[in-house]
Amino acid sequence: MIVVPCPNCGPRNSSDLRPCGEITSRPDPATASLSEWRTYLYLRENPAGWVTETWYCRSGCRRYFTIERNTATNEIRDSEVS
Amino acid sequence: MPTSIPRGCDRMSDFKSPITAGTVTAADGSVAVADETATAKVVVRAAAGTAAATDLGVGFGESRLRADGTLVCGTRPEEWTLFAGLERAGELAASIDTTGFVSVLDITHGRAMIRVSGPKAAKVLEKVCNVDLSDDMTPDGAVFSASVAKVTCDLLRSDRDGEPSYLISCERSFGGYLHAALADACTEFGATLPAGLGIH
Amino acid sequence: MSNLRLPERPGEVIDRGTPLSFTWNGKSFTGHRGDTIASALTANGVEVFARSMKYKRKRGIMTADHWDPNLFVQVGDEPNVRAGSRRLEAGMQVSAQNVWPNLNFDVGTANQVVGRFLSSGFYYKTFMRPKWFWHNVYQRVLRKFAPGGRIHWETSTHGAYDKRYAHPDVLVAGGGPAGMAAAVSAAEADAKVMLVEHEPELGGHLRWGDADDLAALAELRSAVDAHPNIEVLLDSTVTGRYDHNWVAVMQRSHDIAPERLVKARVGSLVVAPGLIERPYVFSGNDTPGVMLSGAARRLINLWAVKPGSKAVVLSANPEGDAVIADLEAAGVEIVAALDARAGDDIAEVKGSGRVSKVVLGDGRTVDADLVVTATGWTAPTSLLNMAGDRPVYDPSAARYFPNQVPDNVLATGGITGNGSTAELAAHGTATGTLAANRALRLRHARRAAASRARSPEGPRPEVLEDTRTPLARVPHPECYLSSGANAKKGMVDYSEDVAAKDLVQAAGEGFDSIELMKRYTTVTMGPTQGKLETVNAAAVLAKARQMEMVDIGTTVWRPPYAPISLGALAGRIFEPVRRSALQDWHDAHGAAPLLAGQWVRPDHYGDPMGEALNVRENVGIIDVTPLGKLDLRGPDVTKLLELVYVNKWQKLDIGRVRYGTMVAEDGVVSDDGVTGRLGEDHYLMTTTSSGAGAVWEMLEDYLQTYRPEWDVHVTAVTGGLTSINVAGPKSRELLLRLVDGVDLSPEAFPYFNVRRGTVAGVEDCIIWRIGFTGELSYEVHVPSGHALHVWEALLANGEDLGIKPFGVESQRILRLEKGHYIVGQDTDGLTKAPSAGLGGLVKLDKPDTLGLPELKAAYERTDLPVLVAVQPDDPQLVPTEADQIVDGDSNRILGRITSSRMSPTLGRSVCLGQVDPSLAAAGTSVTILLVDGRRTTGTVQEHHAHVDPEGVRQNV
Amino acid sequence: MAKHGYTYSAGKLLKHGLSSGAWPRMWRRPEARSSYDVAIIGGGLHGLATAYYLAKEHGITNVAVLDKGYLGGGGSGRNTAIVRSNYLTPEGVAFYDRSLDLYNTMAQDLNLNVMFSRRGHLTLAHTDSALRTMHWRAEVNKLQGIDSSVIDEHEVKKQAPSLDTSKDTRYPILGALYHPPGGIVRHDAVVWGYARAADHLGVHLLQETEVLDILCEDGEGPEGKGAGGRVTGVRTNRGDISAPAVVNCTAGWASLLSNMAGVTLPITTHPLQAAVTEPCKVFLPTVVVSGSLHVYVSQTDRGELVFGASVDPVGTYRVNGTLEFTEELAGHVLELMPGISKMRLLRQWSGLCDMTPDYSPVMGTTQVDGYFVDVGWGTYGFKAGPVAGETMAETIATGRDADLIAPFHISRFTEGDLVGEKGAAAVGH
Repeated sequence: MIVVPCPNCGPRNSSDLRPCGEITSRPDPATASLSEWRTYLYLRENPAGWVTETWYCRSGCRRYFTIERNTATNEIRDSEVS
Repeated sequence: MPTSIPRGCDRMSDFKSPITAGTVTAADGSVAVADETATAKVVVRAAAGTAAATDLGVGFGESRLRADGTLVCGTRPEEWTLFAGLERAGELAASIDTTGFVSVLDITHGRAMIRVSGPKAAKVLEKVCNVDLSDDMTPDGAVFSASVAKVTCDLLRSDRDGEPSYLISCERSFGGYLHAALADACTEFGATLPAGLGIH
Repeated sequence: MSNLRLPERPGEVIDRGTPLSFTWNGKSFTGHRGDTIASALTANGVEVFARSMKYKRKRGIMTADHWDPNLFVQVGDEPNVRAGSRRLEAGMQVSAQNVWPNLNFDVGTANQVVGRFLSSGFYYKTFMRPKWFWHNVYQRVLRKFAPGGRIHWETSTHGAYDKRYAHPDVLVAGGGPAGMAAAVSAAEADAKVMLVEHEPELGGHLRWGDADDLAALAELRSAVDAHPNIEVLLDSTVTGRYDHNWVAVMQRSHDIAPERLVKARVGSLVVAPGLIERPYVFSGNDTPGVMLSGAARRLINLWAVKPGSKAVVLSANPEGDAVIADLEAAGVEIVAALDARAGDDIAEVKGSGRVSKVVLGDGRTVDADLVVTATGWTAPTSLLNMAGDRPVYDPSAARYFPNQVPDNVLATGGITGNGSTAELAAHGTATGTLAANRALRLRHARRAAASRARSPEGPRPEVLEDTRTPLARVPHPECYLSSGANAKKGMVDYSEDVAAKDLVQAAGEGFDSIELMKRYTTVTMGPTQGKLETVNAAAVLAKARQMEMVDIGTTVWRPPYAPISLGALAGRIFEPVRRSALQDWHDAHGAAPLLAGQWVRPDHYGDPMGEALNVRENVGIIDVTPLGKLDLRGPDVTKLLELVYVNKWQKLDIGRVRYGTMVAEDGVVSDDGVTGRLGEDHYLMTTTSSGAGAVWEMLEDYLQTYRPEWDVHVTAVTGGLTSINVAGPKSRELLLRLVDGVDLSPEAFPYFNVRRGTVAGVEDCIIWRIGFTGELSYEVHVPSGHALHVWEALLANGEDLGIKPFGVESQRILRLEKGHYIVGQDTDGLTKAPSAGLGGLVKLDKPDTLGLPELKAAYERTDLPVLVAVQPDDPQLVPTEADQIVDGDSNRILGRITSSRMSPTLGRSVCLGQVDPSLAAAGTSVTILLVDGRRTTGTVQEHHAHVDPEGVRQNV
Repeated sequence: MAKHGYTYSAGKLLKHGLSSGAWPRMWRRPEARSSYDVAIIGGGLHGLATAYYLAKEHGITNVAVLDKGYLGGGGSGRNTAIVRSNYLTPEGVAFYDRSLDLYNTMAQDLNLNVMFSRRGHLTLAHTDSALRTMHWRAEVNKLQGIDSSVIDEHEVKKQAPSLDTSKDTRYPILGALYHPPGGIVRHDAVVWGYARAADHLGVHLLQETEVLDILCEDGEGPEGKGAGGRVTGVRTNRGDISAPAVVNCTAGWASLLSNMAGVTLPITTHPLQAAVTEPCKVFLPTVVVSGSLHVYVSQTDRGELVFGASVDPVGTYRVNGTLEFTEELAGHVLELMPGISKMRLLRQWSGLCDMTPDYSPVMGTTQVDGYFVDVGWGTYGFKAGPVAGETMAETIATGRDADLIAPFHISRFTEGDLVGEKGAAAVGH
């Protein structure tokens, strides 16, 4: 049970939040080609190291926020609370 | 045609809580779990800088008791919940300055509310809630949301007469379950459950 | 049986005034309070406790503690009880468990004779031909040999287990001298401390030590007891350390439960487990009467039990020297005191059922009934492993030491080095201070970060440097494998019956890394999980490969450190249940409960077909509260609706309602519902019951991360509004009797409109003219505190109209008659919008909507399946949902039935199904494969609706 | 069987028992060559099976299998060893059915007893919708000749008497999908069987050889990687190895390796955890799976219960496991079998799963010539190992995607249709 530092609620157990994965950038759906769109939908860098990811504070403030987490160690960058 | 049309529905006396069991108390009085659903609850969403946000006067995580007896809780960023006597819901809602991007919603019927109080209140809660309830992390007046027995709840530490006390509110439909789960947590401290009340 | 109880010992833990009677294999015995099962039986002269797993060898006491591999017994209906640590209780029914037919005679001993053929992995190399032999014979025999206790199904159930959370600044794992000292110093530095001790008392090895040890123990104990900041958990084990110092503690013998799991978020974890004594590998080393020095000392000093009468002692360290003194004090004759440091050795032990002769390293053979070895230590680095450490072997001290641990984990005591009690305590004290400093710095940061917390007073504590003087590493001989000629017959893993020779063989076959060797031989995989055997296994491998121990590595110690009952892990099982304000009424009126996600719902009240027909003929009411309801406010709601629904949402007048379908970004149908406009900037959205939570989170996601500039407030109001659908040709007539403030006439309140009004005297109700049943119907949303009043008023006032409540099953029938699809039933994880028959609803010319590129692509395709209504040609035949639609007599799949019911309205079966586009045209005959293998035919209908396709009934 | 192999038999066991003579090595520790025809990254079940079938079926023996650790140290040794073929989609059924066939004869084919225990596989349904999905699977299965049917709770009780099939539980058992051919296999033995057989056919098994880079030329990306390029070899911690064909069989680490070739995958890595109890006398004859309760369980012939669940929600390369996994697992198992609450959990462990959006693998050729993938197995890798090896070997040998794996080509994520296995995959073990 890792500790996720919610910018509002402070350090919280990860079970209180929902992980939303690697941060993605949504292309303009009006102009995006199907291939660009599917790259956004499906392809992921999936690094073993630092990744910027989104979390949703489901049991707390109900805010989406991003953190930087090292997927090889679960260390969270610049967080002194976890 | 029917003989009578029950037009009368008294807001106060006809109000039904989802919690049907009475207060559960430890034999030595060290903890009690009581239904306080019959409370007016109004949620205010107000962007920073609006008059409403300024008037409410407390930040996220804090609470204060207004002179008129209304409890104002900073439930989330840019979100407040106001509690008062059941009859005051309309008045509470009307008291908010809605200039700017502000919404006011009466959630009296949408939330069940339970008070856990007594010297062992924190001991009971720490069986079902993973948040650190020590005095420095969660002092009197602290407002937070957390999972309690796997239900997302809004919590307020609201001590009475120097005795720890927590007000816990959840989505109404979970009310009966949550009350049973909290009552069950009291059994370690000597509470006896009323017949039929249990989590299994 | 003899009485081996000694006169009173200074440190004994038994209460001689409280005898406890119990049974062992059906015979009555007496022990004392404070005894373990094993100490009580040993005091009564019992020597054999179990049979080994593979060869069924007799086994006796070995370590006399929790890790003893030979002391697994059945106690009542509890299997695999550790007799070495489980305290005796009056009336316990204890029995040997891995025996057949009994402990003294076990037919499996035949395996000893053929043992030479049962080498490592022998089963991989045979029983391959003929194939049936493996399945039908050998596998069954193998199962008969499964070790372990027995489940008593007639009495066993998930009983009273429990859990709690804790947030100590410092958690000390291990209550020996270093751990106690660490707890005290951390508490004195203002940290909240939890001190966890595996045994029933604090003290560690001091408890079975000499007078000086006992005096030091008393002093340390009183310091712990005196400090209010220390919570002591005895008979409790730290079983795991997980990321971010999430620590599991299993607390045994708590009043509320036999085992309670404490989950602690710990600032600093102090690991002070001491050391585990290591067995010595020689031929016969598993004969009853061979035990470790710790076992002998514990038996004598804690429980006042004489472990034998004539002893051979092999000592490589001061603890081994101390055992000689204890044995002599207990009246045991020392036949040979062998000093491993001087090159003495044990070559072989002989005896069956009990040691009888010992062949010494110098070739002499002596008579003895007890062999005590003190040949070194295993550092239980499990918790450090879990914190990422890979301990390193030090050949000069003949054991592993911690290497690199994260800042929030600190090791102290014997696991880090040797020392006098004072030195161990001093190291503990320094460690406790350091642990407190780190934990309080963390607490300071956490307080500053949490909005609810009181702001920290004063500055953050300065970082305290780690200036601890490391404990010494006293030289110790590397005693692993005896020099005796038959030494490789000696056991390395007692619980798995793996001998040294098995490991040598495995290495020769290519299983020459410790992990592969483990998997091939199962060494370290038994119930002791390597605590006794892992270092010996590495030593044997090193010798076989002629490598240094340092280069061998060890297997990874995985959690839990000590096994935890499933009951304790489960604790009380919390399964939240949601109930509408009317569910009590449904229960009281005979509704069959339906579990739908977390909700309990009325499935029907006894006659779903009749209830459905009543809706067509009169009026029915159904509780549809679980329907997701989201209150949307703000000037930008329309933009949000445009984004998340496939259709257009401009120009929805106040009081109007529109149906919308949602697709995900991949174009797959994800949810649907209606949304009504209640005010200028105020909408109410409904979602499916199961999708309510996900839709809410999805709206917040796009509002917060994609369009933060939009002003929309989303509030979930599902449970606050009890939703009652009033459906049927007489629904208007009924509502006319109860509704105030709303003109219910069809002109003033047409289909797909919404109004606010008073129902049965309840203000602030929302009335929708919508429905899923195809009838004239109104959905009334009532503030839930008054819902029962409205429900009962509807029933009372509709009595003369023939009103009946109906449940979910009737609603399923009615909606299927109308051809309304259900997301997730008639659609699946690949159903894109065109397949659902949304036709013109989807607007591809919007600038932005979820999944737009996928929608555009989908609409260009002609090969996607199509949702159609199907009627079986045999009207009385109701296909099973998910029956496949196939290509004639072939097995080619062309679709499937997604919904199927008997229609009470039409008196025939009606279906929805997904079919290949070639079958989608009205009038097409399709072949349906039934569950029983028969094939039948059905006809594709022109409309989804089987009943009233023009929608006349709902529009009246 | 093999060119220079050593055949195991009862007779050999007798001979070695009497003489106490040493058994031969199961595989060599060869020195690496500077070039191979095929370099397979990942010495687990898939990599070894691919090597074996390349050598056996296609005569391609100049093959290296490279592993950064020891053979079978990844998912192959960490799964719960369940095999079955009752998938939801026709593509899936055909594929796993072939795999089950290969498991059936594996002991004889590889001359190593992999201890296939064909004991039946129950997928419990606790809701109407689950029951509907079971029917769907059963019907698709039957049409493809797979023994699979829906049974009611009474029949469930007969198959697994320890289950609580009463009606008053929170999640009553309404029925189950029953699949008699399913069962469990000794997973390590499968790895060793393929390793031994491949070694005997001349394949080089290079343990402790970590691939640091995949070497490419002519591609549109940096260093000649990416679409349009071709593979020339791999860089390892023991030097460069040239190879015109490089195969990625690295499961949880698939993305890291594939990024080295400039091919981004539709994969995220999540741990899948498992646990085992202390042994008790055998009482559970079948494999039991509950999708709603996110748990699957079987009892080994040694009496241990082996448990698994669904993948962890938080993506990570950590394999140290979590406490919450064991808590949820125990809670769910006790809902199914309240009688075992006194059994103790002995050990937990974790493996890495390469999860795809449609719970189906990514197999075959890629946009980089000579770079093949056999990844995206998620939680199904063990079941598929033999057939994955067979079809990948065919694909590598012919340069053309084998028919059985054509639906799993990487291009479906940019051009075509996803495979519909996700519908039944909540916990599809």
